[in-house]
Amino acid sequence: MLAGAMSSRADIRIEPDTPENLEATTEEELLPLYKTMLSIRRLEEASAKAYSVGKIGGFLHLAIGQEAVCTGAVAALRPEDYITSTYREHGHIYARGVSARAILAEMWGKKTGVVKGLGGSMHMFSKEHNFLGGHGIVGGHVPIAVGAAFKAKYHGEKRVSAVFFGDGSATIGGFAEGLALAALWKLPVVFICENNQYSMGTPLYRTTAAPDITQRALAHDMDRDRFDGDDVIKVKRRIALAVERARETNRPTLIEVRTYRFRGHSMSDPGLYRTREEVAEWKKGDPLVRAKRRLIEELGVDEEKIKAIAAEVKDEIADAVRFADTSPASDSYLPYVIKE
Amino acid sequence: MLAGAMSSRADIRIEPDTPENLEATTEEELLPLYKTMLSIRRLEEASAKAYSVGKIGGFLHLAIGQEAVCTGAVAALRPEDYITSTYREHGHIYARGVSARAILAEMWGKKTGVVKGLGGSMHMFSKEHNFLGGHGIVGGHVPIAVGAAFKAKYHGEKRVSAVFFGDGSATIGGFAEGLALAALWKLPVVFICENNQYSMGTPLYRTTAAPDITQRALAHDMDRDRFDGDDVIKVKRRIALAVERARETNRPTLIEVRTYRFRGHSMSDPGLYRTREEVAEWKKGDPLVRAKRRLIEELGVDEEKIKAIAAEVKDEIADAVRFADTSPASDSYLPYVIKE
Amino acid sequence: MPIISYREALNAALREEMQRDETVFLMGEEVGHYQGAYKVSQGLLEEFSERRVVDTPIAELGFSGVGVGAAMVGLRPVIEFMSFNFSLVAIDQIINHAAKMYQMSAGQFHIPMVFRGPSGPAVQVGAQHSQSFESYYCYVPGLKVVCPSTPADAKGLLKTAIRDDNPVVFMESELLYNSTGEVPEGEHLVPFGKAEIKRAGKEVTLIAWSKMVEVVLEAATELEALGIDAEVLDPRSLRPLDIDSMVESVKKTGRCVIVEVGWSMCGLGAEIAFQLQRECLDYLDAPVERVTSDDVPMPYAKNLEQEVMPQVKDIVAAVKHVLYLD
Amino acid sequence: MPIISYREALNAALREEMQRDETVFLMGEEVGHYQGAYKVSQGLLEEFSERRVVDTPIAELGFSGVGVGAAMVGLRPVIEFMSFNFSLVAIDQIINHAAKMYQMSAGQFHIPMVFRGPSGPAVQVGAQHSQSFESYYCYVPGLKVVCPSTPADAKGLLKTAIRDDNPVVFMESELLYNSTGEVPEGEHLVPFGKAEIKRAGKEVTLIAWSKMVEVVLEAATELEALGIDAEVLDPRSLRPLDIDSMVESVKKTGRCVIVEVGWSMCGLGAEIAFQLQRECLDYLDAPVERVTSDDVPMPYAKNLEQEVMPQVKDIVAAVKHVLYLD
Ligand SMILES: Cc1ncc(C[n+]2csc(CCOP(=O)(O)OP(=O)(O)O)c2C)c(N)n1
Ligand SMILES: Cc1ncc(C[n+]2csc(CCOP(=O)(O)OP(=O)(O)O)c2C)c(N)n1
Ligand SMILES: [Mg+2]
Ligand SMILES: [Mg+2]
Repeated sequence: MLAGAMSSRADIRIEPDTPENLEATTEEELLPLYKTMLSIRRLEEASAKAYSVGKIGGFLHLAIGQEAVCTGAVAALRPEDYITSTYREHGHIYARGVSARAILAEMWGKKTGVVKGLGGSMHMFSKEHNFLGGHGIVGGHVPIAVGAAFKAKYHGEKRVSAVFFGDGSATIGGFAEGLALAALWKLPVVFICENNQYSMGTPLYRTTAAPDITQRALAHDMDRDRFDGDDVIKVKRRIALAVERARETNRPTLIEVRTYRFRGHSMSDPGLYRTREEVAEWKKGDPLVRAKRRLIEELGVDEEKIKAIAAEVKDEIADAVRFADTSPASDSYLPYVIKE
Repeated sequence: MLAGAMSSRADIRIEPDTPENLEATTEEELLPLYKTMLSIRRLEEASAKAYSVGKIGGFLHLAIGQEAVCTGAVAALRPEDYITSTYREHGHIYARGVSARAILAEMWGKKTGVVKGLGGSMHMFSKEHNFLGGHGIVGGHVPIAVGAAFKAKYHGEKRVSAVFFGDGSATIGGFAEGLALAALWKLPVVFICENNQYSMGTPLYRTTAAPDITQRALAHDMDRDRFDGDDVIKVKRRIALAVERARETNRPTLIEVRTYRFRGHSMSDPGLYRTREEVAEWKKGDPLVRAKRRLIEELGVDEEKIKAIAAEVKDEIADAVRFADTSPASDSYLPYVIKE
Repeated sequence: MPIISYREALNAALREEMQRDETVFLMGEEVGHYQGAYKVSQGLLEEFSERRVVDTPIAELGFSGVGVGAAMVGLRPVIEFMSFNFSLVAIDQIINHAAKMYQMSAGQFHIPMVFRGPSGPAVQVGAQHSQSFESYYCYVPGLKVVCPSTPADAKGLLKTAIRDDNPVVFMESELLYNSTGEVPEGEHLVPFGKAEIKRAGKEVTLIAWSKMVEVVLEAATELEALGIDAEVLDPRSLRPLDIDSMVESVKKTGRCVIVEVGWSMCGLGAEIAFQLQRECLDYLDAPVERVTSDDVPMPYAKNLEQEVMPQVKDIVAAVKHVLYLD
Repeated sequence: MPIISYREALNAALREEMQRDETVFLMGEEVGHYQGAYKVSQGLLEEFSERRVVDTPIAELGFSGVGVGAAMVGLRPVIEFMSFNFSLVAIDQIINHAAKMYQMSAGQFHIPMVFRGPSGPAVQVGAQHSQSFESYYCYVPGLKVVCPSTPADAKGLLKTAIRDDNPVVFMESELLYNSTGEVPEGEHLVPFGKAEIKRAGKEVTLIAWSKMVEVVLEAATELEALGIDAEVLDPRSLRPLDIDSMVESVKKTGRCVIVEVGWSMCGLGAEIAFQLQRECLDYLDAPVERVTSDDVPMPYAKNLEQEVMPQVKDIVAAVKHVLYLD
């Protein structure tokens, strides 16, 4: 017999099908996204400050620099779609609609927190928002998100499950198995790898043999896409293509968004493994700066309007900090061990 | 920024580089391989018989029909190379040089077994033969084989680690992680998937989205090869290419050999999930029949010579059965819990 | 009452609960087309289709996680492990995810889910396939753990497990699948946390679960012949654990032997012994004794395997010991 | 003797053993270029190069298995888990492979290997990062389990572990990394299976390991102020477990409180309690008592976390209880 012929329909990139003006936008669209990104940035800055004075404990992972990914992705989803994330989830849950108050109060360990001070920075959940966490075990949440999609298909709902994870999570078994099951069972999952170039102090080239994470999709003839995550509109549009494919055809997609965290892995990480120059270079692609520039230069938005937004955001976060400061301490963990 | 360009050097199939007469052979080469295959077949037939009368207990997984894979692969390796296998390992350890006596006595649970009756059919080991088991947890042995290759590279030995696993094992996390680490660290591993079309009763299309297992290599830009496993010479030659690449350059390869087990998954499986016709069709590719035909028709070997070999094999196995029957029972498990 | 096997009882529980509640589904290796590696799910694919009887690839971590996710959003998954030995590759989903979700989400997401399958040694299946991990799952708050020893309990406890709103680790015994007994038809629910007195007695309390109940009852018969009157208790659910019934029994008998097929160190029997001495030290006429498998990976050879596992004679010897008859 | 930290002591043990034996290597996440998530491996990459200090991707199951394989063929791997919470995704390699290889191969392949890293709660790291799995590893024949509580033991036990020919699960405490103490330079080996009396006393035996030793010693000081003379024992290695020293102490004091930071049900303390009542029932003036974390997934909020973990006051209360002073 002859050797099996090589054939694969997996080598699909979105690009060829991409509508011409994928990145075109309007003030109506971009301005609220800009505002969301700004709120996330300020919220995380406030967290960093609170951590340094001991109001927040444990691990605190900030996504400053990555705001366009969560913001754009969440904007591509409908409220009934499910979202599952890692410990670096403040932006995702905020973009989903949970208030800065509930998020900060959570990190402060207060009773008014989104999970009553039981979860902290890493473990936020909101059933009302179809937000399935906030998880601390690398890769562990990936099959969980696949399970949410399983249920959507089980009930014939046109509901998508989006899952966020880091570049460092693309090697672990839980991810590999979740990806394989979604492909095999044709489940409406959008796998979104936020490739911020590092897992803790380890650069991508030291965690994976091939630099393109989406090659993992080739094993399963799965659709894939890969792009830079500095423009929130592009993120939204590109992810929307996958979301709608999932919604309409149950086909999952593996997406890699290239991004960068401007700060350390967590608050205890001084980030000695990257040069100042490297960080500075990436900061040029700051998604906030870019969105602002587009608003002003491309869409002709008045700078005053943007300043007003900044002021609003400042107030929102200041209010949330006050709220967290003055909320009562978390007071019980007992009711949530076994459901009666 | 533009989306990352698509590029991959992984899409290497051995075929284009394959020497013209890869499958050509001689009597000197094929005859001993034929004999090995025949011994394995007879050995496993004897096991089945012994199982049916209760001389063997537990799980017994036969590889009847798959003999060309283990035989050809082991022939492509040097004695100092490591071999790690699953619970379906009788052929591998026999081809490696462990006697039928030690193998059968093991299954009989006798003191004279290759692991003194402690392992049984699923857990055979032979340090002398660099045979690292005989493992029962799907996927679990894959990183272990990678570890043997790690040691080979650590010491700068030109030593290869070959690992056998089934098609059903290509989805589990342990396999995914082992594969990824070998690719990342450039370790001399040859991953050999014996794709016998089923994991227990589950056909390939119900375990993996894409029928080509070697697509898993694409994630890591890893070399790969895929071919039918009915001709022992072809198996030997194709695997030898990967073995020598591993030995000389430390580059791992993922190989899928298409094969078929003529019997059930284990002795308790009546195999109701496949049709008689399907089994009959595959039996036409019986590697023993094929090798015999090549010996006689292509290489002009005297039928008498082949009959003599069959007689020798018959004696060998009969002797091994007698040996197993008359060996003393396994008598202690205590010395092997903690090494003092 | 009809007499059916433990296997059929489990099958009936699955079938009835799937009929009753459309959100219940079964997922695992070979559960559908193959009708179950041990035929527990026989006929279910035919009745409920591939939608609700889902064959999986060999990916325990993945499909356990799929179950957890599905449970979060309203389904009631029953996840079958072909053997609890393979739950080790999935244990992170059970312990770090299923057990903690309700608390981490402050009560927003609960996990109505069952992890089930055979557990403990079978016959000569060797070191990697003969283990008992009750104590691992009992250790973890947020989980319930159940080990039925009879067909009736198999059915009644599995039905209860499927209706429970928490993750339940449901450990069957491969060695019991063919055992038979009377099983009530239809709605038969056995509550968690209630031990059953399998045999009343006055001189010594024997505690065992799963397959070991049978062995202990046999030992009790032998003891009777020796004039020793043993009470036998089966806790049935291990978490919650009905320590009160055990305490009551030991207060009466003054002596206790706990029998389990797992290893000794940190087995559940140690926990029971700890609780018993705490609750009834003054009633104990002898230390609480335990009979377990030997402290070795399970050998393949039949003679050795039998030596390793708790035997009737070991139980009899332990009872004599706590009665100071040795 | 120089005074160094627990972290430095571990670092010294690694360095010395790597200098001594070329087959010893360290592998794990962030152990090399990052110098260790908790800086235990500080400076080792520089001294021993990437060949022997190997940064891994996040793939605990994979690299643990690589360790097992390397150990089979002659290396002596030290595998670092960034936290033992993550050992759950790798536990199959530890239990089904590392622990069983020596027996499955009838003594042909032994596994001289250490799995190490921080274990137990840190500060406010939540439900998935605050667990203690001593009892899981103690359960399994073929493994050794070690939990040092001081810098000197950290060094001496790690050196012993690296030289041991069996798989050793070496659980450090993140909360102790900065604690300091006298540590002998160079060849300092602490044997397994030898408990240390941390404080001699006559009225009650307190048993604790790892971080809890500190808490118990503090409680002992408070007890002294109350006129109660407590003996404190640290088993140091949990498997093998020096039950003889504990028995001896309890025979003297007649009372015992075991303190552990893990959960109660099926924790190692239950095993110790079982063994103690078996060996010295007649000497016990009160039941063996235990102090553990509450039976809940660890909450994040600081006040709740403290409530959950064993506190000095809980230990004092338990001691009063076994002395019938409450
Ligand atoms: C199974 C497991 N192993 C290790 C860790 C420790 N850890 C937490 S985050 C992290 C790095 C993850 O990197 P990446 O996936 O790239 O996500 P990022 O933090 O960059 O967003 C590691 C190693 C963990 N949480 N879980
Ligand atoms: C982790 C794990 N899950 C399940 C099993 C049970 N099991 C043993 S063999 C097998 C099928 C394996 O199929 P494949 O990998 O194709 O190998 P084959 O048996 O066909 O050689 C299964 C499910 C196991 N041993 N380990
Ligand atoms: Mg990253
Ligand atoms: Mg197969």
